[in-house]
Amino acid sequence: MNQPTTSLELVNATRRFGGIVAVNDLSFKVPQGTICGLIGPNGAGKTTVFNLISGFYTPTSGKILFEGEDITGNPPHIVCRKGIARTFQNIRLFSSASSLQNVMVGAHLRQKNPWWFPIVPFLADKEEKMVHDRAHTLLERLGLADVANAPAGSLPYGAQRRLEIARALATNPRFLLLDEPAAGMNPHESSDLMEFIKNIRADFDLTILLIEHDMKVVMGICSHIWVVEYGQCIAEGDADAIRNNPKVIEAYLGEEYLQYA
Amino acid sequence: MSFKKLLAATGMLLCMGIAAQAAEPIKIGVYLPLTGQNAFGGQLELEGVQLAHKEMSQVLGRPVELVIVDNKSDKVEAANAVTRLTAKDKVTGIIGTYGSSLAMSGGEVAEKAKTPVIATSATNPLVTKDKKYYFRACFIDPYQGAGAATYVMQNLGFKRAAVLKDVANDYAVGLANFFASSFKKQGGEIVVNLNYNSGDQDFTPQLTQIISQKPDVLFIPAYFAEGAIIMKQARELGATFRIIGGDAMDNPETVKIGGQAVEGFLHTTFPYDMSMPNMNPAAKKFTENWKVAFPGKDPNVNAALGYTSYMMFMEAIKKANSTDREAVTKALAELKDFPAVTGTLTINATHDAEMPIGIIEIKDGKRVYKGEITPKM
Amino acid sequence: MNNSAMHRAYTLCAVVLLFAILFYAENNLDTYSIQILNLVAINAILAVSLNLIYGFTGMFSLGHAGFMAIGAYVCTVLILTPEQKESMWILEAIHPWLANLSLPFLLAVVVGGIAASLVGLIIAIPVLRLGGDYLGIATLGFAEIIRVVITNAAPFTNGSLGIKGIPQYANLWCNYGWLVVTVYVIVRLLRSNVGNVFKAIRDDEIAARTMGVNTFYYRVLSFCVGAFFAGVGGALTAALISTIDPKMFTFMLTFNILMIVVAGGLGSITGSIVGSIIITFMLEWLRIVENPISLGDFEIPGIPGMRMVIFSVMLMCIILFRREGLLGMREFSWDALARFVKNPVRFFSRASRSTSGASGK
Amino acid sequence: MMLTPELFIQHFFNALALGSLYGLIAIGYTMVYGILRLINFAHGDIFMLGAYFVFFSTIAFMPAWLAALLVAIALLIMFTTFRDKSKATPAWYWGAQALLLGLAGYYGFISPVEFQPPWVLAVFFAIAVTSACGIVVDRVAYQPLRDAPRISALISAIGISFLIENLGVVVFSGLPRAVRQPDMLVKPIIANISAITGNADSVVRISPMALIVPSVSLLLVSGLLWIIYRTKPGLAMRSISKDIETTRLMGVSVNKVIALTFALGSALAAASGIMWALRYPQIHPYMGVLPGFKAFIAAVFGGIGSIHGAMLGGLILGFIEVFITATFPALSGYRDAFAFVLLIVILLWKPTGIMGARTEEKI
Repeated sequence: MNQPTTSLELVNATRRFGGIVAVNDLSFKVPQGTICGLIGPNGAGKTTVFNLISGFYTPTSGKILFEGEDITGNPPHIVCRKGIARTFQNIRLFSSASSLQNVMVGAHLRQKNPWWFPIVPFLADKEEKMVHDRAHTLLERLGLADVANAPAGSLPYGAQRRLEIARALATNPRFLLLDEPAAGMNPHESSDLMEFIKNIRADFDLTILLIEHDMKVVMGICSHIWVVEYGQCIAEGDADAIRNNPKVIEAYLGEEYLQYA
Repeated sequence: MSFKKLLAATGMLLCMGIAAQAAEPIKIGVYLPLTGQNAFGGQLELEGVQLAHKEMSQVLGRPVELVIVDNKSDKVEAANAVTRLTAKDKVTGIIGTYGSSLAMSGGEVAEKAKTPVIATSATNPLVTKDKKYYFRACFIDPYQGAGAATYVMQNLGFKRAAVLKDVANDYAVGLANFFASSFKKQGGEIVVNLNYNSGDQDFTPQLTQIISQKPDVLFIPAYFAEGAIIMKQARELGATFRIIGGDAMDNPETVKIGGQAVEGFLHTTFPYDMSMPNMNPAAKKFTENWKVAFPGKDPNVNAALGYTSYMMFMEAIKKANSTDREAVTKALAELKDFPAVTGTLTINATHDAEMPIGIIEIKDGKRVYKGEITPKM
Repeated sequence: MNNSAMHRAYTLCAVVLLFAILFYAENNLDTYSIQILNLVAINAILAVSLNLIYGFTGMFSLGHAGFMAIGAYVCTVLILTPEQKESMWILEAIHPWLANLSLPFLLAVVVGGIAASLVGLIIAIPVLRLGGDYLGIATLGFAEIIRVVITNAAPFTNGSLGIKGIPQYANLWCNYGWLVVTVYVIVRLLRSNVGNVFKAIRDDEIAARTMGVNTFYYRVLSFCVGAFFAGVGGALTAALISTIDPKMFTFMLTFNILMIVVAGGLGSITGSIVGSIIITFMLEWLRIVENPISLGDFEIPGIPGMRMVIFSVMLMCIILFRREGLLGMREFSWDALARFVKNPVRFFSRASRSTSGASGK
Repeated sequence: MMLTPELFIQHFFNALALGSLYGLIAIGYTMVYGILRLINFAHGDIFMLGAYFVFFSTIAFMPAWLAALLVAIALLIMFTTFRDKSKATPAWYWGAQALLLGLAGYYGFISPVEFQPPWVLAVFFAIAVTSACGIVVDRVAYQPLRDAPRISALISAIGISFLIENLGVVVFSGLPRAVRQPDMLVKPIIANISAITGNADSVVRISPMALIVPSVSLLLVSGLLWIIYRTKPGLAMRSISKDIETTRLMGVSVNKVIALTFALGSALAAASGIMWALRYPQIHPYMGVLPGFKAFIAAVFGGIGSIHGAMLGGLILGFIEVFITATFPALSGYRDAFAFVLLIVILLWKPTGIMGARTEEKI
């Protein structure tokens, strides 16, 4: 098997907030076309890593490379245009807009028209229809077509999660960051979610990096996992390697548990 | 027989018709700033109008009804007010307003509605410029500015003047400019010309500057309250020069606010003051009636102008013997030697009331009418 | 699809009907009523433009009076004849650049709007980085600076003397024409994906940025479009009132427009229009309380200033008890109208349950 | 233009007095903002009320019964706001209420006299009533909107501000009124500064108010800092400004502490209103608007939420206004714009102000 090409790479990324080091000299490579996981206890700096990648924070030092290109310090909307989309730990939908409109916002990057085209009758109709149809198709594929016109804020929780992913997919990403997609789901729902993530990865030809606390999900779909504690990577490897790594168990469950076991 | 009866009946009906018409009041609109920043002037003038109305509440055998609208010291409201008066209340004429910018805003509307208006104390020349229907019971700022300059120059012999004005106030800016140009024309020197903004209450930086330039006299075209504070702060800072102001300083409050600091202050005004010697009969009557109607308040020039404006309308309606707006306008334009509180009043070609300028000095906390001056323009 | 073509036809009919009403009004109403109708139109233009900035894009801007001032002054200077200008600038001569400029009114209004929008752009670039109340205060600051500059730049603006005798071109046709243009442009923008992006920025700016939205660009865009129509509104005000001076464009003016927007409903164009009708009429109607009222022999004297007190109290009540405004985020739509005609009771019971009804006009 | 030493000293004291007044008002803004994240637009109008109350109690020969009634209402509002409902009401509370109402009744109906209270009494009267007004503003306009979006509360703030101004026009009339200044405050202090200039007749004249204002301000601010850093309610205030929810969970009556904040801020506004009226002796219902805006800018400049910052910001604004006007007389017409330019510069350069702490938005 050939060495797989790297999609996203962090090179010695560090982020400080005042005296606190949220991410400390973190390096990893996400291979193209895989689903990888980022785990660690609460407050370990996982979401900060996502914020560094998606451009909300600039690393204090270090670099972020996407498909070989240095995207360090790019603002979020540029990062998105380069092909990285994300979801949020606490769902951030445009709650007063309909599901369809939410997805259309994601699809707006495909529009080439200047802003004033819609004012002139018929001038923008073609493109508007294109965006509309694209958004609708996405909703259909994610099983949300019947709630297309419902306000996003009124959807059930699981649908909101899916809608957030649909919205992210509408930006046409090659790389998707999922921040705790299974949070708040029961075991049945989360196993559905695993299938769903696998499917979209294949359908949209994505590379996915996810943060997750639900170990069943992480172990079930991630081909490679990094464990972060205090902003540092303490272990990496595939699911089995992580499961048996004493450092990971210690980080998660404390030393006592280790002795007990 | 039946014919006679018919005639009598018709005659009776006609008489009744006339009687009914006679009972129908003549409406005179009043738009004045009763609230907002010009409220102090507007309320005084309204009292003058109301006093005059009480005195002469009938003309041509018909009662006169005042329709009072507050223009809130706001130009949009002023235009609204005049629109309302002309269109909804269908007034014969309008009195108002204090504040030239308000008058100009209302004037445009009145001009279109072909309704005569008498400005009480709008002294900006633009108010009646190219207007057929706008008149005023007062003189204009270039004339007043020249009056102040002439008095300072000729009567007091000062050559160095300073100016401190509210740059956001059209009255102040206009008057200051007319004073300065007239003063310079007469050979004087404006040593320093400083600004402040409406609402400012701390004038010490400007005054300190002015004091350091050592002028003979400071011209402050301010409203009374601001003017009094300027004088207070000037005296506190050790200013020794004389200070002169314009008609907007003519208010009993000036002395109350300023106290000791306004001692020796001069200002130009319309030729009426309760302290003036040899008052004309109209002025005497006004003063006496005022004291009956408002026992707690001194008669003042703003009220006198409100009073005069109303009386001018009555005179014009009488002369025209009609309440037709055109006829009243014509009568107003031809008004000549009308015995008013502010002297014998004649409306000139630009619709201004021609009158001399009164000079008042504050002495021992009292207003002293120093006399009158008629500047050469 | 067929449905939307029908709706378009309905809307066109409604516009024709509006102008028919105007035609009737112009010939049958007195000047006072016409003046109020004119103010309704101008207030609606201003409210809709502020709603675009605040209600739809979520930028709390208190700078509307400043944009109006720019529009009013630019338009005025362009429509006055050289002779008028010479006679008006009595203290300081008019700047030679402006002395001989002259444009037809409609063009001057557009130029006024563009000028306001350019100033909006200059303001937006530094200020729109701020959020929430800071943005409000900064825009308020800019509006005040604009006013102070206008007061002091006498060769261009005639300073505090203001400009009088502006030809009254802003008649019913002109004002309502501009209102239709304003509503058309803004509704078209809002119903396109650009509008979705605006609303996305309002709802969650961070999520919008993740979606690749250049939020700064879109905020500036919304701000400038809003400023353009504010400038147009200012120009029309000038040509309606016929005199302008810097004191007209104080925070009070912004406040009145903000209140129309809030009362009508943030994020509802329909609300802004309804709000401007109600508030403009109410402000006129409330004049009653300041006039003396006679009940037989007993006369209640008018209390000056009472009108604004009642007005403020009413607005406070709206803010406190109906925060979302009269219409919330609902819009007028032909579908909703049809539902209403069919079953009014059900219409209202449904409407009260969901605040976001069908969108569009 | 060059400033001579005389001019400099004179301007210095003018600036000091103006700056302290801005600072005192700014503290009210900064306290409320620190706790509620709300720009209390009505604060400038509270300042105006302070000036009016002192005016009425000293100049207008307010009937004693009205004065007593107002104080009684003010104290009633304060007592009911701060009374510890978990404990039995102390007897002295009812005693005080009864005494005040009795006084009000006696003067009002049995022996209605007009009296002019001495200055000290008048000042306390004005401060008490103004503080109560501050609490009422909070109750009416802000408390119902505690859980609403911040901008709703801000709009409510603008609304209540306009309401107070318009009420002021109706109740006090729109006429500006002159404030009687005690003679001792008018006579300027003349100091010979030949030691500095070497010129025998170089004299500076300083208004006593220009010295009194900064001293009183210093005193008041020290008192406030003592309350905030050395007392239990002060601790509660600081804790609310950090995290309102947690403080509530700790069993602190949040609304009471907020009311106290409004009372303290309004008391300072009243104090500055009184001093303002004595230094610039003309009052009108709109007098609070411009100083209010400027003081808010001073608060932002100093770093909103910081008391020291507010005072410092006020002083800096005062100095900027006075010295730019003094050094560049040609710019005197732009004076009101200085504050706004300063605001925009600080917002762009350092939005947290010179003494404010930086906070990151959580994503």
